[in-house]
Amino acid sequence: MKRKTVSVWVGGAAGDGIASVGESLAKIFARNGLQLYAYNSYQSVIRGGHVWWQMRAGSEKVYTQPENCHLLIALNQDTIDQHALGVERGGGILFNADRLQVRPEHMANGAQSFGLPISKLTKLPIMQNTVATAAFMYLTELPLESLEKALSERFAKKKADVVQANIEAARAGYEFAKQNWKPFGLGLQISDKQRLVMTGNQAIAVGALAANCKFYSAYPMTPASGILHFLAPNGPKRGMCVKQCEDEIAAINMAIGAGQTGTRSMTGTSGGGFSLMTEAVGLAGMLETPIVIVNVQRGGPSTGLPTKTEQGDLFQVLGASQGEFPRIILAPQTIEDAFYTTAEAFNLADKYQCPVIILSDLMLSEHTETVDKLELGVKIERGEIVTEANGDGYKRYLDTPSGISPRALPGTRGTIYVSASDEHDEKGVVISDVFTDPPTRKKMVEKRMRKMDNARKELAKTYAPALEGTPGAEVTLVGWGSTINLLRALARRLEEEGTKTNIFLVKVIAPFLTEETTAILSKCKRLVMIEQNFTSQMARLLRMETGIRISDRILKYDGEPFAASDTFAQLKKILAKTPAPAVAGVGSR
Amino acid sequence: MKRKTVSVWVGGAAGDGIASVGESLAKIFARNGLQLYAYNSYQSVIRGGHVWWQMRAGSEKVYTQPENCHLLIALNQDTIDQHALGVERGGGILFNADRLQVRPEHMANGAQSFGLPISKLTKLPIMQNTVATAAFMYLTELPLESLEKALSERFAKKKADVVQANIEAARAGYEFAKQNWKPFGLGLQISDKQRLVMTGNQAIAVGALAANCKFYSAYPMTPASGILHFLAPNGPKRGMCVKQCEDEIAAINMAIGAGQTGTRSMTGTSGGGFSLMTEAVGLAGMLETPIVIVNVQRGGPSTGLPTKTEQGDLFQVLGASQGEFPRIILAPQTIEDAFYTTAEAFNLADKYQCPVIILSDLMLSEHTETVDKLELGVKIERGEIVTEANGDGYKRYLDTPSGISPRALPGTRGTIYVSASDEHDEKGVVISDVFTDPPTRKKMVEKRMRKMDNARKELAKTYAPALEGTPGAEVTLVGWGSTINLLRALARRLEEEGTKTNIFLVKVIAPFLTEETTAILSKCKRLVMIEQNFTSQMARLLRMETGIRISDRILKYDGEPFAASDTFAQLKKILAKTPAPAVAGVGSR
Amino acid sequence: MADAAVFKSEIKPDWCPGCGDFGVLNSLQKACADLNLDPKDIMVVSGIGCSSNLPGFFNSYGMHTLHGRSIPVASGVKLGNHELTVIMTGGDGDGYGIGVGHFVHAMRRNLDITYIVMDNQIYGLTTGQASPTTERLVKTKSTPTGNLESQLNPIALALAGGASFVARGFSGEPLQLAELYKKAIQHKGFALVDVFSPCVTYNKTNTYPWFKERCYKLEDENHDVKNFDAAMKKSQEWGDKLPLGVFYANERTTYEEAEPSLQNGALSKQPTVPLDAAILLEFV
Amino acid sequence: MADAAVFKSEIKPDWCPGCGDFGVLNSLQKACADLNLDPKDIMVVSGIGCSSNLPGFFNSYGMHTLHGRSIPVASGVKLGNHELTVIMTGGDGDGYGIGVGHFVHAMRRNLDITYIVMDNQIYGLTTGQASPTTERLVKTKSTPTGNLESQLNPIALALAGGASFVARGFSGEPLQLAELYKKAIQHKGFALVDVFSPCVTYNKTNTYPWFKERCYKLEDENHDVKNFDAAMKKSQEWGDKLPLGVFYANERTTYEEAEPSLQNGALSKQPTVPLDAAILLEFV
Ligand SMILES: Cc1ncc(C[n+]2csc(CCOP(=O)(O)OP(=O)(O)O)c2C)c(N)n1
Ligand SMILES: Cc1ncc(C[n+]2csc(CCOP(=O)(O)OP(=O)(O)O)c2C)c(N)n1
Ligand code: SF4
Ligand code: SF4
Ligand SMILES: [Mg+2]
Ligand SMILES: [Mg+2]
Repeated sequence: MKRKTVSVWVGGAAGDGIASVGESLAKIFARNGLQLYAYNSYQSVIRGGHVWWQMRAGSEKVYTQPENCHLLIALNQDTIDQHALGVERGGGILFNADRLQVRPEHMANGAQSFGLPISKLTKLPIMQNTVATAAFMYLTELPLESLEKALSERFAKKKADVVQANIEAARAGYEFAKQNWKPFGLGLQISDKQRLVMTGNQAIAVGALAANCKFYSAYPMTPASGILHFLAPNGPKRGMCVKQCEDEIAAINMAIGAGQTGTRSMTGTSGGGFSLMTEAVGLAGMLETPIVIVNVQRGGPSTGLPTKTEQGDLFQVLGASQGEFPRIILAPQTIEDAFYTTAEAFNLADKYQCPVIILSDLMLSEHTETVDKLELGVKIERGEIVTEANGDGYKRYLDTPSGISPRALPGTRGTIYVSASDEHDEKGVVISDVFTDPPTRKKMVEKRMRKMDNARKELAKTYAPALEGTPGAEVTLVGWGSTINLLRALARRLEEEGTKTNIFLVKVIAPFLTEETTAILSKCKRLVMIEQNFTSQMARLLRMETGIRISDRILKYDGEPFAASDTFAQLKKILAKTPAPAVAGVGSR
Repeated sequence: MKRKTVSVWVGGAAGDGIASVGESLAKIFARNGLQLYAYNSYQSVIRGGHVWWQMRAGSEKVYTQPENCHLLIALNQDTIDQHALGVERGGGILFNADRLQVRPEHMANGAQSFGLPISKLTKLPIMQNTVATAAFMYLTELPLESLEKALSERFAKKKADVVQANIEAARAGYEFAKQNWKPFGLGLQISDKQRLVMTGNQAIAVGALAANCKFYSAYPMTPASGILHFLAPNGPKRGMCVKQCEDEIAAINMAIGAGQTGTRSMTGTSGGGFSLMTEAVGLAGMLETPIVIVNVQRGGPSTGLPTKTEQGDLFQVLGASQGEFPRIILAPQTIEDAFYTTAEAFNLADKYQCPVIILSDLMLSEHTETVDKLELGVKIERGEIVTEANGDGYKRYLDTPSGISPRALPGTRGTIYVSASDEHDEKGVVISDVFTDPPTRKKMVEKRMRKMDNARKELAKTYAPALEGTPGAEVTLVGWGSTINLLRALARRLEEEGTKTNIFLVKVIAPFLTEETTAILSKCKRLVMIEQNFTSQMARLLRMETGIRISDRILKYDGEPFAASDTFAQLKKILAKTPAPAVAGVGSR
Repeated sequence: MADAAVFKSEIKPDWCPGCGDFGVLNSLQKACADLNLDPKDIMVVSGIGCSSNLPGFFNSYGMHTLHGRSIPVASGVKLGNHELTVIMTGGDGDGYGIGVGHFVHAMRRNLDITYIVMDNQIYGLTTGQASPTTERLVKTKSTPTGNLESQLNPIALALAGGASFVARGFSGEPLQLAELYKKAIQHKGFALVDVFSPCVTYNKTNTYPWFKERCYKLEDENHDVKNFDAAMKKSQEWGDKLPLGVFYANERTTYEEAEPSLQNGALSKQPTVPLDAAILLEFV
Repeated sequence: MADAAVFKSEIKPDWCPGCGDFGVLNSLQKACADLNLDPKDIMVVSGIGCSSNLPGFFNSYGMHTLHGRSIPVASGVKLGNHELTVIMTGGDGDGYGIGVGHFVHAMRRNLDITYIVMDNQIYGLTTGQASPTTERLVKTKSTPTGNLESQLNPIALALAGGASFVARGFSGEPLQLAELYKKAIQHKGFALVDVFSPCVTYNKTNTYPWFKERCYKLEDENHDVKNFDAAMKKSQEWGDKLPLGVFYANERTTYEEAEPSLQNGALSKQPTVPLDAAILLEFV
């Protein structure tokens, strides 16, 4: 067993309370100064199915969920049957011995059987999770008090005796473990360094609040609902209006309406909801209304795999809506990054007066991780805003060198204008009805598109493309979004084996940072694309934007996140082959 | 003046009846054995604005609308002011002399003034169009009887005296012209060869009828409404149910429902409506329901320029809907091609059980042209259909080597199944709820995507990419869709100047015919992309799919179609420059 | 009379134990058996939601489509093959929320299809947000301080929208429910059956006992199902008294009866024939 | 009282001569003048259609949005800055066709906004297809042998949907129309004014004379605007007698009044402040 980290799996059916156990453990780890990374694998069903919480914690930064565990907390037999062999030698299975069985074949890989006689330890069978968690505390040498605190908090809104009953069950479980088993001696370095425990969705939500976003409209959709669920109770207290709408079409159009008034506005959804938002993405582009749209990708196509992760919407967001207009698309990578990127998205939306899309994925949005800290005092730039103008003089869509037309918020004396989705002139008067006017049309297209020149320059500074890891490496792993952690882990392993490796992630998807990216990638020795879809969408985009074709690809599209060791094996196989001859692109003939 | 063709412009305000004059003239030309090409420039207004019908006719194939005209039929002063200088030397302006004026400056380019004293020739001012058309007949030496016939047909449903009054006005106009002016002596070679006069939208509609499409659902949207307007009266007589829906979401979902029953189904819209259809495109992909979707592109973004042409939706249709699924996208080029492509789209949809998108543009769909003939007896292939199966054995989503699972239509004994938008197994049972099943998921993704391997092979035969024109040319003009005519015209002009030129059009947009296209384009000496958008979408797609980067581009995005001579000038400028050095793509490192 | 078991699929419903949707399913199976329908002549079309999982548990053709789109898909199915018995099933969010636009138009259109809404006044599958029928001030995951929107009244909406058959059932009254389904299926035209189908997991307000206390049957009151005004008045009852049964039933010409292209049998069964050249006369 | 001319924009309306929408515009300008509103405090939001071109001709802030989406955009405007007077304008296709889902939910939501529908029973801008309010059997470009769907009844739908103010005007009755607008704008909550606004180009059935012959005023009949049942009864009149006026008006709490985040003034006017670190307590 590796030292100084602990890996735990909690498994059961939906409705068994796995998430509660998992979340309690996460808080307990964090409060004891440990860092953690957790992923919950579940299905689109309310009761039943198989929920599987996978968590690793340790005193150093932890990057991925564990592929094996020290302790398996099994809440049903199915969990034992499916996962017992994933317990490391010397580890163990914690289970309710009244109802479940660990048989010799379950221990074939060296796991111990830690049966808990629940009915003897507590009167209420519903306490089994508490008992098991307490036993876990003992085995991993974590203080029982942290569990007691977590229980008090969890049941704070219930009657006092619920808290009491849970605490008693915990003590009984702890005591039982102490009398029957020995701690694992994992050597976890407990400290009082405090960290935050959060998901990507929560980081996005807090990022929006930090940016002074005051309007969030959404329609529930997994895996984006976490944003709504966090903001619904927490937003209004901070002056944010949180509006659940009748559908995603209403959600984005409301956000556009609010955005038009000068209120920072955001909407969030997953791919199917984004499909419905498509038309209005172009509306924001044409009206030049600032708006932030979060698309948390899940397994597609169509309803697909609602609770599984995928990176399959790249071309959907790139192409969304008819015609051409400026849009900014950013793919955050980590929880911190999700926070800062979201906050910055509002600055970009305000400055460039266009839709900004945050392309997250289920893995990033729903996994739980410890975060050292978040700087809540983010920079806030509202872009060019006119505060008083002479009525005749104000042109909402003034053609400027930057393409950016200073915005007047409705209610500003002397600035009356109409924003129209039809093509319009600088004043906003439509030119599609009585006289179409080709030169004006051309001017307005160019004005709008020109905004992206500056945006590109700014983004190339804010999010300068760069290799992470050994310079001049033999191998560069390329990816985007949540797989950054996987890429880091793989790079570390390759380095350990003596292969110099670095990683490259595409963060700014549009406007693409072609020059910077080409400069970097064209100097790399060997590129391997790793992404979570079937057609290698990012490799295709890279070829379109840079001409660089990455034909070595590791793709996964079964809904489960990459498993590091499995992926490592695939990577090794690829690297063992001589690289395919460079297929030269053909230029400008 | 060039001989043997005649160019005519008709201009006025919306509501002045320009389209009627134009359509009458088109029928008259065609019935006299002439070929023609006409484009109507109009705006998004019901009355007023400026409508401008531009038509060229001759005894040989005509490829574009005229940039200048022999005769301008002006129905309002604005038309004279805007277009008089476009009349060729020796040509003339026909106008109502009671209301309008042609002044010397209007004749600066050598046009003659043909004022018609309407009030003297007819009692009803509304007859001015008929009088002017008749005078046109005289000047171009076309038989008055063809006009009389056209008038009888046009007003067939009105009272007999309406027809009579029109015919009298026509005769008066003809007589007046005869007494005052001389025919132009254009030498039009009248014959009795009969041709069809139709628009691209009509060709699409007839293509669908020929394919035995029995269900068309749509929501009105310019420039796709022509399909609905043709099918609403003509479809039901031929057993087609034509359904106007409450919105485009309903339109596509109804088509999917009908498609599921085995009824060949189509829906049609423009980019904004397609935006709303996005989610259901993926539904058809996931359920593997055959369906044909027509997207007629217009000026974007958003409401944009509803009556203007553009090729701006390429990435919208390529990326439409979350996740990955097979789709076929075809861009027809000419009116005949629109007919045959539409008919074939149904075969492809049935065989590959996926959505087939026909990507047209306003220019193609709304321009009028003579067509030699259409072979109505198109090939009909319904794909693999199961007619009786043993209940237990039938698997709707059977994993086959081709990826195609034989389809059973509802009602077929022994084949009961559910089609689900959630990921499902071969039987159709969803695997997203109780147990997600990564291996099955993987298998089903691969099964679906594999269908495109065969589709690609078939398409590479049916629509084999090929150069048109001089082999081994110095210059290859690249484009897609309706600009084929422009490309041909430009190639002819370059050839006339001694530059060997050919053209290449991308017809199959997805699945992209990478090998064939690369083989052809990589051997071309100099490539120039010509397309009607700002970001050169097709050039970007080509680079993504083939690595070939075309940096010489002629782009137009003001809503008006390319004007051949203007484009030719731009082309010459480009060709005068030494080609930019080929920027080599970088492969597989 | 067929056996209701004929309509059980191989898949065990995965709803939470006690979910009202079990009752909805069972009664529908009974109704179809009572009507002697053949599974192969039925198509059940749903959207997305717990309730929309029903087609997977029902032995007939089925389409499990998009959230809110069961109505247009089912309408296409009916137009594509009007010999099929077409039933739509879904939730209140699916049908009265995101899909309400299609609902309104379907009633005007009056295709001969039956719409069963499992109205649990909550978004079940997405774990408990407010739905259009959630009562005002009720706390849900998305309205932690209470829902600010008034509850949508599906019965009144259906009546105002021109539905030719409007009924309400309760999964706690399975026999009446089956009868309502039979009437709805036999009714020629668009038929709505709104069903109180409690979500035992996320709706702690509108529970079985809550309904049991309040529900009464219209048939016990001599309600005249052809009287629109009376139906509308009944539709306004909410709170202490909740009427169950047929509010309104009044047949009128269906869309299929009036649509010219459907007069020679199902579209899907038409033989393939070459297009008559006469069409080209339109272009000469 | 301001001058109606204040609300004329620089752009001359491009509707067909005689189009009913001229009357709608003029009466709205008069109403806003009578109410002494300042153009800078008004936002008019429309969808797409002939009628939806109105904001361009009206001197105030305006948004000319997407077909069918005026309601959600306007709702966002109101929530973003509820100090603005928010008016939505559009057509029957826009509001009762593609946009009817938003309409249904807006009524439940009861934001203090006014919705003016220029109901010409046809799709004008797309040159004459059937709309949801086109009468049955009427021939249009898309229904050459007659429309097969029943006409949607906007008044009944609004009542059933929970609108707190429901009225109907006629552009041939400009003074009454202006009064209806004033009432609608002053009404606290969602207000619908459905306006018979004849399309002289494409609707040859429901013309000015047709309406003139049939319209009568509710105010002449002592109609009780607080009586829901009476309003619903009146809403059912169609054919020989077409009531104009306020069908129903009954204020209830608006969304803005109830929404906690709006209690300190307009969202758009809130000062920028750093987020309080207390939020992080959620994560420890
Ligand atoms: C376009 C889209 N938006 C959102 C969702 C997420 N979603 C799935 S089911 C559902 C609501 C379910 O509520 P209801 O229809 O009442 O069904 P119930 O689960 O309560 O039976 C939602 C919002 C989706 N699948 N598609
Ligand atoms: C998504 C979308 N679909 C279709 C259209 C085309 N369209 C523009 S206006 C209109 C209907 C107009 O009817 P109505 O709202 O009644 O307005 P009117 O012109 O009669 O005043 C349609 C279908 C569109 N602009 N957007
Ligand atoms: S969550 Fe509610 S609606 Fe869904 S299955 Fe459970 S009880 Fe039924
Ligand atoms: S088409 Fe009809 S609605 Fe449109 S402007 Fe003309 S009269 Fe008015
Ligand atoms: Mg529900
Ligand atoms: Mg209208």
